[in-house]
Amino acid sequence: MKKLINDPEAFVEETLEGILAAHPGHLKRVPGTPRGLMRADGPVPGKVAIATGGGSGHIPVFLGYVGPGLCDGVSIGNVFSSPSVEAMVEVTKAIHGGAGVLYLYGNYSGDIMNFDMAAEICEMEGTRVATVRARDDVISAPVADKLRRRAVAGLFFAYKIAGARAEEMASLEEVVATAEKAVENTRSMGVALSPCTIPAVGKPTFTLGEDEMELGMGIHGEQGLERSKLMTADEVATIMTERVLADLPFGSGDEVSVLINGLGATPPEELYILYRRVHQILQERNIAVVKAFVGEYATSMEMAGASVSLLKLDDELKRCLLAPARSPFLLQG
Amino acid sequence: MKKLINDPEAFVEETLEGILAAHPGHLKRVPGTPRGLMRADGPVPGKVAIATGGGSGHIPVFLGYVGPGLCDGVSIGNVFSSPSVEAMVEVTKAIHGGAGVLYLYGNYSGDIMNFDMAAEICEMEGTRVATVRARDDVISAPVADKLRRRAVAGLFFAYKIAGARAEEMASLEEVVATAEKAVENTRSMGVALSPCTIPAVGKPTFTLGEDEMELGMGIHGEQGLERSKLMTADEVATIMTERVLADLPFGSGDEVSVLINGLGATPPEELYILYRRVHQILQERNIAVVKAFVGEYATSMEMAGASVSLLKLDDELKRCLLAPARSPFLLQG
Amino acid sequence: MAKTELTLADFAPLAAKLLADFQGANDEITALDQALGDGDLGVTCRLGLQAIVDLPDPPAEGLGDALLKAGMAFNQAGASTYGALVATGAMRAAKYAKDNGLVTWDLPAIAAAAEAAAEGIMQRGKAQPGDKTLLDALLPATEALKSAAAQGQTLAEGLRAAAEAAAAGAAATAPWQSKFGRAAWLQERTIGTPDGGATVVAIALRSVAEYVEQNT
Amino acid sequence: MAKTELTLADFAPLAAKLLADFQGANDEITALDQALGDGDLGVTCRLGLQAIVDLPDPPAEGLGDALLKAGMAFNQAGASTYGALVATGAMRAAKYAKDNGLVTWDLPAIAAAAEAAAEGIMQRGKAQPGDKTLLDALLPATEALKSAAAQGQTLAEGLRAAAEAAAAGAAATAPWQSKFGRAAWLQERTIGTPDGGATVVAIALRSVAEYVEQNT
Ligand SMILES: Nc1ncnc2c1ncn2[C@@H]1O[C@H](COP(=O)(O)OP(=O)(O)O)[C@@H](O)[C@H]1O
Ligand SMILES: Nc1ncnc2c1ncn2[C@@H]1O[C@H](COP(=O)(O)OP(=O)(O)O)[C@@H](O)[C@H]1O
Ligand SMILES: [Mg+2]
Ligand SMILES: [Mg+2]
Ligand SMILES: [Mg+2]
Ligand SMILES: [Mg+2]
Repeated sequence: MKKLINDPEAFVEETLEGILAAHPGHLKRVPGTPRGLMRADGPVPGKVAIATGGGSGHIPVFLGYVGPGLCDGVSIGNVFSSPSVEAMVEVTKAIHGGAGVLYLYGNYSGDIMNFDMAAEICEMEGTRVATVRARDDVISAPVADKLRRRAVAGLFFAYKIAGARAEEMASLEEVVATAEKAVENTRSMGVALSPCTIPAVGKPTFTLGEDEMELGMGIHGEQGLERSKLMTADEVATIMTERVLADLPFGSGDEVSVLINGLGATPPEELYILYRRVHQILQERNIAVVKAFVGEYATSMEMAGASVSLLKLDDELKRCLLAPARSPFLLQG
Repeated sequence: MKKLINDPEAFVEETLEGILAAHPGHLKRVPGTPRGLMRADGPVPGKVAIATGGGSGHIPVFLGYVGPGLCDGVSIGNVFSSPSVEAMVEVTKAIHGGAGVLYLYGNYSGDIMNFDMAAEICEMEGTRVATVRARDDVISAPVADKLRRRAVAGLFFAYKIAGARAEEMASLEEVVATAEKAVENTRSMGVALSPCTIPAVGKPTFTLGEDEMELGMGIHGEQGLERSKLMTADEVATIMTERVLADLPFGSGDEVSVLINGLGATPPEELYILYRRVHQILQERNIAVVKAFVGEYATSMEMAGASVSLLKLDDELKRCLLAPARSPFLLQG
Repeated sequence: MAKTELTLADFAPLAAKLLADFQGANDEITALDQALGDGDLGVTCRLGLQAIVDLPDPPAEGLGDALLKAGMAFNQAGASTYGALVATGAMRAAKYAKDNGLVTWDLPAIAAAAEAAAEGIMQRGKAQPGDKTLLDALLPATEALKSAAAQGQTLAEGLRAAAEAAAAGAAATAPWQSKFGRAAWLQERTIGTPDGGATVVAIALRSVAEYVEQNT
Repeated sequence: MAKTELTLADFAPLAAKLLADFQGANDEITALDQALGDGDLGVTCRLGLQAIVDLPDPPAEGLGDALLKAGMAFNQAGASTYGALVATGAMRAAKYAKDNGLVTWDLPAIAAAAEAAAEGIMQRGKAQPGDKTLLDALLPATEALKSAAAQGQTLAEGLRAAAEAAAAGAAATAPWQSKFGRAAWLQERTIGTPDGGATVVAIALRSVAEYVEQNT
């Protein structure tokens, strides 16, 4: 795969430099680490601060969701690797507004181990830290084992909801409860049509035949459910949507938000062709779409493919979903 | 190239169905044609209406720029082909708010011939129609022949500026003058790393070797300046920026807006690595960036590559650039 | 018996033959427009001809009127540079037929209508002979039709001569540099490949000539 | 003379040898983590070891303290599941050294420190032997170190036995199903490929054993 990059080992640093240069009104660096960013107007006194973080290579995940109505800060790892404990600790210190910090991130063991170490350090220093992990990918474990599932694009809903709840000046316990509810009510499934290449590795994480696709692919090129022949958009959308619907389950009369996420190389046209079918299925099942998001919300660099995420709404989740939010990648309200 | 589609001949219709289903609050169909969309709250009485249009396969160009502060309506062609005269006429009728209609689109002969025919028909029916065509690609003709240049991603600036000017309730002549100024002050250059495939054709428009790139590529896979060995992001950014700067020319003390546009498959990380270098060059030349846009603003389906566009600002252009705008693809202010 | 003119009865079978022939020529046309343009010309021809074949009712007011409707339908389904030029040419040919009260078209009428079409296309597109456009096939074909008509050749002979002139004209564009349309941006890089639009004219005329020969 | 212990003087050359060996093993490690994970494990090891080699000052308080700093540096530059587990293991080994006033490390000390490290890693990661993780190389290696120490073998012999036990342990994971980390999501599809993290342990121990042999 051809990339427009310089030194592969400088990939993350140069990306951050570019983002900071492009969006000075939105983001600033966290002091004491090259791998931390926070909202330009932070810390916000009295507000629960939300820290996220994870590996690079998924923009707008994670740093694209830092801003009012979203997260307060982010620590940034190497491509597909966890941020360092040091970066996490500095971010926590910088964004803390006195009301505690929520660590909100994807259920990946590298992130978990490092965030847990950071939490221990920060709590020793007197900062209240709580943790909520997104785990929306239905393919990654059976429903009985859902706490072990990995996060994919549905993490976006957790950011949007928790960020809005924190902006309401809710307490740490309240923000945790709302974030947990959002996580519990989100389900996703993805498909990949082509691999991606970690710049420092230089060769693709997996290979797919010219007429193959991988159902249930994760956002790091982890394999999924099964390899199959390339299907039509309608067939793929149907498989993903039915699997997602059955898992929660979603049912007649539910109100939902839908996210059709592009993994990187899949054009917007194709995402809308997928959405068309998802929307049809939801209409057939008498499930109402309150808001649809279609675009690149969690990428895997140049991977081709897409995922379907559904969030089941109640009054609180709906209010938080529709609340304003502002980042270089998401502007709402 | 693998695509997530159904029947290739239904590509455009199904994309439109998906977009309308996803964004009912933003867009609605124009009566009398399957290939016209307009802002959901249009027509706006007393406002100059802006109609655009062009071939499919470039989302968010064109239909992504329909909404308050942008265009009022769009006619949609087959992939990389002009919309029909019939669609253009219906869109013109539907969006006309009594203050005349500006046809604002890219300088492509298919679009020109068809929009010109539509304008003749609409004028016969008593609607005042004016035309402004974007032509920002510096590679497509020498500066002496700049009226023959094609449009690439810089068309975005024309939409943003003209849309804001029309929203100020300026007259048709005033909107035309401002739009022309935006076009005249915009310059772009692109690079492609991989081809794209028209769904109904089924094979790529061109081929590139594993270590090759095409400098000066257009957004339909038209060849550009020259084929060369793959370079680093810094080298590519430098070539494109210097060529663009020299063309207007842009100089010390200028204020500009920058657009780094991804053609489809190039990840956001790489676009920011490009922006980093562009920003450095502008700083070295004492050119101030008032606002930077980095992302997919004009795509060529799954083509890998990017372009750099610069818009030189004066007070009026700056005011229009920063004015609010609202579409499913662009939300500002 | 040798066919001497085209009538409204020829419209539907001729359209069907053109569509079939362009389905066969699709890859060749696509490749040419991919080389010098954006690759949609084959799709445009197929969609445009399909729309003509699908026209709801056999148009009633003669071949001229049918041609007008066909041109509009072509450019509605296959809107593009080419579609607009085809529609313009059809409109002018129809106008010639109307102004001259044509019901059936013999070789002199076809030659005159083709000349009217070419003039319209030149006005709409501003291109000149030698600019490496469809005109470089259409203009020699028109000349061939005129001189065949002047020499009293049969319809089949005239159309065959026109098809050959168009093919030769299209082939001759290869060493030239494109001056119009998308190809113009490629400047010197257009040298060496024949123009797609001119090739389309040659294919269309060959199809019409074959139709007349087969129905003679 | 046979080397009987590791001291602070060994830290820098050993780190350099590990980095060189992991550069050589990069493709093998990457391929394993691509098969069962996300493909970053080779990068993680290279960046982590480079950070150790780049540590500013030779740490002053003995090998235990050096190990602690190395673990932190590894997981700062190569933060990840693996990095966190390496850091945790290093922290526990350092704690063992501190609690026992170790300055230089002979084979029994190394065996005991390795056992402390393995315990820490099990606490942090919650995995058990047989779950197809790095433990399936580390635990047999620890056992080998302990029995070599009990039998009074030389440092070189003990480390060689540990490296071989780790390599055998890593190879033995191939037919198992992964139960932890990213690989667990692949469920049955992990069967047939050995665990990357276990392989890393084997490569590291081979490198240490070679270092001692070469410096004997
Ligand atoms: N101004 C013009 N006058 C006559 N023919 C033209 C002109 N511009 C382009 N053409 C013809 O149109 C052909 C391309 O048609 P088409 O593929 O529809 O163009 P596009 O895709 O650029 O809209 C060219 O091969 C050429 O023969
Ligand atoms: N809970 C765990 N306990 C022990 N080892 C683990 C655990 N989870 C993963 N591992 C080891 O870590 C290796 C993967 O490390 P790494 O590539 O850093 O993971 P990731 O990229 O998923 O963060 C696996 O091969 C396995 O040996
Ligand atoms: Mg990883
Ligand atoms: Mg075209
Ligand atoms: Mg074309
Ligand atoms: Mg890994």
